[in-house]
Amino acid sequence: MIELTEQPIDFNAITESVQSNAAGAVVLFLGTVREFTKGVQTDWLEYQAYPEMATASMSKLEQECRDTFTVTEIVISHRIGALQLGDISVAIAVSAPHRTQAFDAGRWLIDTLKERVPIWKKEHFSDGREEWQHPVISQQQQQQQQQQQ
Amino acid sequence: MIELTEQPIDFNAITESVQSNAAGAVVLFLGTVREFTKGVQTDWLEYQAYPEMATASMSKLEQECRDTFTVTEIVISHRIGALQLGDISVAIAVSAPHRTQAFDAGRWLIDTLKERVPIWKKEHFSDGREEWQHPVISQQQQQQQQQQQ
Amino acid sequence: MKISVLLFAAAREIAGCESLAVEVSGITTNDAPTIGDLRAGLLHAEPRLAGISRSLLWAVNNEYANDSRLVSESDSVACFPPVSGG
Amino acid sequence: MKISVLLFAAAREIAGCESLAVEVSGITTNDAPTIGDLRAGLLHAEPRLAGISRSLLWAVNNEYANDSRLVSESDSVACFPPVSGG
Repeated sequence: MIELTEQPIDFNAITESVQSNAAGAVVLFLGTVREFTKGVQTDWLEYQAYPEMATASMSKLEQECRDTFTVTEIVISHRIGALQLGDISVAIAVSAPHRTQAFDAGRWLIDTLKERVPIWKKEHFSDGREEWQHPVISQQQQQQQQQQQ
Repeated sequence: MIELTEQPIDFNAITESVQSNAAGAVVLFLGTVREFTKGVQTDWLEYQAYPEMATASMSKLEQECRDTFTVTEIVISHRIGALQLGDISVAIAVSAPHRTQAFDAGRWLIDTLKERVPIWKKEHFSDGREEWQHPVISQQQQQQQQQQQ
Repeated sequence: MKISVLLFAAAREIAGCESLAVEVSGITTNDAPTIGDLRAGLLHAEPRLAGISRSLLWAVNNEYANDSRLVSESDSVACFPPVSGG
Repeated sequence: MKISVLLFAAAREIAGCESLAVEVSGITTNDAPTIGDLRAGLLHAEPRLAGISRSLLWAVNNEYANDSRLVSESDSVACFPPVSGG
């Protein structure tokens, strides 16, 4: 089951929904809004999605995960809009007969979601600055900075 | 925080207790009572602990985990007594600044708990048989059986 | 041919709008245009995107698309910076 | 010297009790006994444990102990099969 929502993520309901007598293990991952990143203080975060493609992409993730790992149930929920410190931005819950598969699947899902699903995060820092986060642009900038040195 | 309890495990409260503005990731692992193991149907499970050593051992796990991984909060809760299908036998919750550390720590904790903490599981099968589970004995038996073949 | 391009995140912010109508044609009159053609047309329509244009990703009908992908007016086309969800 | 040995899981079930008082002494009269001595003494006190005795683990004061570990009457000693929690 996949979900893109502007409401707070109910990880309790999500976890219960993947529990099953066929499973011996449940792994839940939560991404939460951290206050400090590399010494810079975050005030709040804004998440924007390309909704049609994001839900299509998350559905594909779920299917690819089922094809790759031996899992019982999968839930992927991503929140968009304004998030405060400590809020949950993403929840991924996986149940599986055995724990190795539950851990591997959970990790693959969040790693791959962050690579593929068209959602963007804008940092609103405590000093008033704001900045869209774009991993690859940052890497290019870092490389350019290194070349200039 | 570590806990050995005869009561149902409240994973919701456990997960909330590790959430922190210092953390960007939470990983929750639940071990649950699976109905079928290698085609044999389980009716219920009995967990027995050596309580003093189990709590001492779980406390050492928590400390060793903090020394090895960059984590924010850790909760380890193991249930003992009679457990029915679907019940949670163990919950491990870890929060960390980054997800890699939360996953690595959670996995290390459950793997190491299963190796070290003096708790035993007795299977009560649907066909009336009952059997204490002892991983190493089973391996020896398997080796003996293989040698006999 | 005019193709509407949805914009997201920094691309949306720089352009100041959620989508842009981009004028584009193939190399010859009968050719369908490609994403590569659209990339050039987008910069013509909104020169301020030049600073990030090399890192912009494209999608056609909810799938990532490279520069050689053909597009038509009935496709849903979007353009955005590398993703940063999670 | 008599040392009380706590039993768990299959060891408890086979012995039919939660702990056994095991008579044990060191190699010489002045030597403190070891876990190795206790292992032998336990089998003497409860021969039915012979079937699993090679796989039984020992703990002294809540720490795993090998056969060379010295024990005294004030120690908490336990004996059990490989663990299977989680």
